[in-house]
Amino acid sequence: MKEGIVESPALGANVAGAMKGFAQEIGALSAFRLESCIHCGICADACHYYIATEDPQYTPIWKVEPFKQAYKRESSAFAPLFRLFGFKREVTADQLAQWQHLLFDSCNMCGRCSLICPMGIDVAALIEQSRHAMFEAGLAPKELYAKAAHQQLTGQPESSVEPYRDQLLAIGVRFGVSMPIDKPQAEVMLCVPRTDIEQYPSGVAALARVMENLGISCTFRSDGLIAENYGYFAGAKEWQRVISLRLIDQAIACGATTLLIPECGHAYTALRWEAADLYGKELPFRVLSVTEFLADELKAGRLKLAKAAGPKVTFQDPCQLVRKGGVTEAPRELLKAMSVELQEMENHGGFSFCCNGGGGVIDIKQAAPLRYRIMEVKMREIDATGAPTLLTTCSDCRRTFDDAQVHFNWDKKPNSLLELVASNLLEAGTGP
Amino acid sequence: MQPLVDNVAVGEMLRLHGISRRGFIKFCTAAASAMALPPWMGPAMAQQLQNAPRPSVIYLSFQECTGCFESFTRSFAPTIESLIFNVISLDYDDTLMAAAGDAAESALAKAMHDNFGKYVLIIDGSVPTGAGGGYCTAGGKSAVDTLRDAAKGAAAIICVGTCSAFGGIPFADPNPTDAWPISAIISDKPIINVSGCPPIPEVITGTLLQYVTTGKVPDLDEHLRPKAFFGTTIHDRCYRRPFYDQGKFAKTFDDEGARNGWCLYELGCKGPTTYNACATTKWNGGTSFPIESGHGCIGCSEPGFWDKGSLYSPLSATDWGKAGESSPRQVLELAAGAIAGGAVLGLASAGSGRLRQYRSEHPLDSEPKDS
Amino acid sequence: MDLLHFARGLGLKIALGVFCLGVTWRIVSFALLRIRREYSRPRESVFKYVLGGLITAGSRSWPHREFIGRTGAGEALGYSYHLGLFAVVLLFTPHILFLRSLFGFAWPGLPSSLITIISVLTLTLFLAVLFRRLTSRVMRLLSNFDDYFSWFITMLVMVTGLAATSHVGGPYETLLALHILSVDVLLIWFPFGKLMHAFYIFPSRAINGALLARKGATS
Amino acid sequence: MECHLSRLTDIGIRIEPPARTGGLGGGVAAVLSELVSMLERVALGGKPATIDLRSLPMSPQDRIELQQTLGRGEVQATLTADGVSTLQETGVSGVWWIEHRDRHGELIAELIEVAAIPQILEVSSDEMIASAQALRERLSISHEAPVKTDHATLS
Repeated sequence: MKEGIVESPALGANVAGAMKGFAQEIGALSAFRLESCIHCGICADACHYYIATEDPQYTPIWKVEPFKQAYKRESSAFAPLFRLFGFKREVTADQLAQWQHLLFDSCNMCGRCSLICPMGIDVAALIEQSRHAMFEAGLAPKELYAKAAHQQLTGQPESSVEPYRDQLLAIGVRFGVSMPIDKPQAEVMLCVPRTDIEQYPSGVAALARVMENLGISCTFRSDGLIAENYGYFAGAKEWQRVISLRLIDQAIACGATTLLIPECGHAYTALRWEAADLYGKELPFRVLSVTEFLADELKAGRLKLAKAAGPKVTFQDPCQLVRKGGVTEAPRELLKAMSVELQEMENHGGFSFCCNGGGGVIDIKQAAPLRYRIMEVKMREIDATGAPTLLTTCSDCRRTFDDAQVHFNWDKKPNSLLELVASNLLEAGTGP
Repeated sequence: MQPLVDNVAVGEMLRLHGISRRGFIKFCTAAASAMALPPWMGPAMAQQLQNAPRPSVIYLSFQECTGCFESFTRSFAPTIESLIFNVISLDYDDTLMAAAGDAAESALAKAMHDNFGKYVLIIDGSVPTGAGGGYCTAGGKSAVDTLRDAAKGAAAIICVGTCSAFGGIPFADPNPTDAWPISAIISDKPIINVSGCPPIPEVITGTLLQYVTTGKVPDLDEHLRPKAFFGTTIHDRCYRRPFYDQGKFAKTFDDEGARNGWCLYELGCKGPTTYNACATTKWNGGTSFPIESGHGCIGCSEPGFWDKGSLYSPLSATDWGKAGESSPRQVLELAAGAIAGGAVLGLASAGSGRLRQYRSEHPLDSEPKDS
Repeated sequence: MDLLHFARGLGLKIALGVFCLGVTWRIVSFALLRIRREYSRPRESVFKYVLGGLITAGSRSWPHREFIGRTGAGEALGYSYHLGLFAVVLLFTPHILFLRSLFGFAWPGLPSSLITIISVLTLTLFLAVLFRRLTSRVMRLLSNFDDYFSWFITMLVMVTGLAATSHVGGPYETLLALHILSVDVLLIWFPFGKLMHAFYIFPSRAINGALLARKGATS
Repeated sequence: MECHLSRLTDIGIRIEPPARTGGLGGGVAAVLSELVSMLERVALGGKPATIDLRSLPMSPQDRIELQQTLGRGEVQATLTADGVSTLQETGVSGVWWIEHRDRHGELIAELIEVAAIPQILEVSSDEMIASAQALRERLSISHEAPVKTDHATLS
C-alpha cells in the first residue's frame, strides 16, 4: 500500500509535539466537528477512493482519526479524564506515518464527503486541517513539500528553463495577442497557472484574447504571475500565506479592483476563500474566477459569443471551483450562450466526482498506481454520456485527464472552456 | 364453645345436616369457582372431602382492625356457617366464641394440646415487638409469645390480611410499635400469606378450603401468596383494559372519561403492580370491585403499599416533592445547579485551551494561528 | 429503600444532575474556544446564508438524490428506529405522566397497544442496526467502545421497558426498577459518549451548512 | 391531585358501555370458539367439559350478548339442594347454562357445561343400589306395618 514514508525535514522531528501543538490550536468550529462524528461510516459512500476500492481505510472521517484522538486527549472537555485513565493514547510517530498515504496519496480534498454527512460535518475542512498537522510533523509528501518550499522562496513551484515572464511574452507574440505585463495601474490583475505557461500556452493566449476583446484594463504582474499555491496542497499554512501574499501585494501595487483567478481550481479556494483569513483582514479587491467573470460579462451584454458548431460536449466540474466554490451556473451559461449541446454526467455540478488529480495527488508519484485505479470511476461516467468532447475549466483537471489519456490510451482529450470562449468571440474589442 | 364432634369425616357431618350429595357437589363447585380452580375440580373436591377428617382451626388476632375477620365472615360462597359447621372445626376464635377470659384461654390451650401438630393457625394483624411486646397483650401474655407458642403445634399458618402478611398499616413508616409480619418471626412453619386490606372473603375461605381439601400448601409466589388468587395482576384481568390499550383515560373522577368507564391509570390506579383476584372474583359476591365502581386500585395486597406515595399519583410518576414542594420546582433547581457546575468546568477547560493558545502564540510573535 | 424507590428517587436525581452537568461541561468547553472570523467576502447576504444553514439542517436529514442509492437504506433504518424511540418515549401515556411529574405539563398520547407494537418494531430495527455496524467493514473499522456501549445501554432501556409492560421475567416492580435504573445509567453515560449527537445534530448541520452557503457552495 | 366531585349521585353505579356496532364482542367470540372445540370433543365420547364464567373478565354487556347468542333450549331443570340451582339447556343443544344459588338466593357459581346431561343431575350407580335396597325394605315392610325412614330423601 505504501512504498516509502517520506520524512521531509520539516519543523519539528518531534511528531508528538507537533500533534499536541495542533490539538491545542483547534478552535470552536473544528472542535465541534470533531465532537459531532457518530461513526456511521456514510461519508465512505461519497468518496470515489472507497467506491472504487471498497477499502474501509479510505473512509474520509478515518483520515482524521489520529487528530480526533489528539483532540480528545489534549483539549476536549474530558481531556484530563482521557489522559488520567489512558482512554486515548498519545498519537505516535509511526501511527501518524501510516496516515500520510490516507491524507495525501488517497485524498483529492474534493469535499464530496462533506455533502453526505448526516451530522453535517465539513469533513473536507477537517482533512485540510489534518494536512496542516501532517506538515507540522514533517510528514508531507516530498514532491509537495519541495514545490511548496520552492514556491514560498521564489514564487514558482519549480525553477523554469526561462523566466515565466519571458515565456508569457513569447506566447503573446506566438499567438498574436497583446500580453499586458507590469502595467503600474490596471482595473484587473491577471495571473496564470504555471501549468498553462508550460503545457497549455493556448490557454494563456485565450485569457489575453478575451480580455483584449472585452477591452478591460488589465495586467499580469511578473512578481505575482503564478496562480497555483503548493502551500495549500502540502498543508504548509504559513507558506500558503506567504505565497498568497505575493499576489495580494501585487494586486494592491497596481491598484486593481479585481484579481482574476485563471482556470485553476485550488487557486480559487486559496485566494477567494482562504487568503483573507491568512492576510488577517478583508482584501481591498474582489477575487473572481475567470469563468465567473466571463459569465457576468455575458449577462451584462459586454461579452458577445458566436454559436459554436461541433459535437456534443460533457463538462467536468472542477471540485474546488464548483462544489466548494459555488461557481456552478457560470460555465453552463457560457456554454448555453454558445449553444453548445451539453451532455451532463450522471454526477455533475456540486456532486461531480473529482478528476482524481486534485489536492496535489497528480504530483505525488507513489500515489499514481492507486489514482489510475480510481480514475476508471470518472472515465466510465464520462464515456457513459456518449459525448465525444470533454470540457473543463481547471488546468489540474486538464493535466490529469491528459495524463490518463496517455496511460489508458483513452479516446478523449480534455479541452479548456476559456479556449472555447476565446475562439468564439464575436466583435473584436476596441483595442488595448 | 366446645368442639362439636371430634374427628368426624366431613361427608358424615354433611349428612347429619341433611345436605344431599348434589348439595355438597354444588358447595364444592362454588368453592372451586371462588378459588379460580378449573371447574372439574369441584366434583373432585367433593369426592375427596367425603372422607377427609375435619381439621381443627385456631384463629388468633393481634394488632389488627378486625377488617379481615369481617371480610372472613362475609364470605358468600362457601359461607362461613357452612365452613364452620361442615368442613372445619373452628376451635378458637376470640371474636366469635362465646367464652371469654380464662375460659377462652383454656379453650385455646386445650385446642392446641389436643390437636398438637395438626391444627391450622389463622392469624390476622401484625405482631408488635416494640417495648418487649407490651403494645399488644392478651391475658398478660404478649402477642409475640402467644404467636410463638401457637406456632409450635401448627401444621400450617395462614396469615390473613396485609398486616399479618407484610406488616400492613402498623408496619408503615414510622412503625412506632416496631410491628413485624408473621413471616419475620416464624420461619420453621409453612406460611401462606393471603394479603389484601382486607383480602377478598372468597380468597380467605378458598385458600383455607384448598389447604383443608388437599392437605398441602398450594403453590405460592415469592411473597408466599397462593398463585391461584395472586398469580396475575389486576391490570391483566381488568375489564377496562381495552380502554387502556386504546389510550382512553379518565382525567378526573367525574369527567366524561370516568362516566364512560375509561381506564383510571391517570388517577393513580395501581392495578398494573398489584397481584390479586379482585378483577375476577370481585367483591360482595361478584357485585363489583374498586375499579368497576370508579376508583383506582390502591394496591392493598402488595408489601409496603402504604409507603408508595399518593394513591392518586399515576404509577409511573416520580414524587420527589418534599413536603409542599412540587417535583418540577425541584427538577428546575437541580438542573440549574448542575448546569452552573457544568459551565464552570467548561469554562475551566476552554479557558486553559485558550491560555495555551495565547502562550504558544506570543513567544513566536507570528500571526494568530488557529482554525 | 427498595430498588424502585432508589431508581426513581435518588438515582434519578443523580442521573439528571450528572446529565445536566456533563452536557453543559462538554458543550461549553468547545463552544468557548476561539471562534475565527471569516474575512473573505461572502457570496451571499448574511440573511441568505444563515437561511441556507437552516435549510441544510433540514435537508441533510435525507440523502441527496445522488447518494440515495448507496446510503438510502442505512439512513432509513437509522431514522426509523429513532422515530420509533421518540414515539414510545414521548407518546406512551405512562411516560407522559412520568414527564408531567418531572416538568409539570403533559400532552395527549398514543394508545398503549399501538405503542407496544411500535416498541417491538423499534427493538428489531435496533438489532438490525447493530448487525449492520458489525457486518459493514467501514463501520467495524470506525467503531469503538462508545459506539457499542451507547447502543447497549439504549437497547437495555428498551428491553427492560418492554419486559416491564408485559410482566415478563419477574414481578412488575423489579422490572420497572431495572427499567428506570437503565434510564439512569443512560442519562449518566449520555454526556460522555456519542449520545451527545442529539444536541449536536441540528446546530452542526446549520453552522456547517451556513458556512458552505456563505460560499454559495453545494451543501 | 385535586378531585372535584360534583355530586355523588352523578357517578353511575352500572357502567353502560356504548353499544357495540355489530359483530361479536371479543369475550363472547372467545367463549363460543371454546364451546365449539368442547362440543366436538364431547361428541366423540370425551369427558363433559365446563367453562367457569366467573373467571372470565366479562363485562355485563358481554354476558347478556352471550346469553342472547346461545338462546334458550327446551329443557330447564331446577335443583333445590342447599339453595336453588337452575340448569337451562341453551338453544345450542349439548350446551347447558348452570346457575347455582345458595339458601339466601345469592349466586355462588355460574357455569356453562357441555354434556349430554349436566353431571350433577346424574345419579350414581351405588345410590341406585341403595335406593333399590330402600324400596325392597319398603316393600317387605308394607306387608307388615309402616316404618318411618330416616334416609336422606331425594328431591
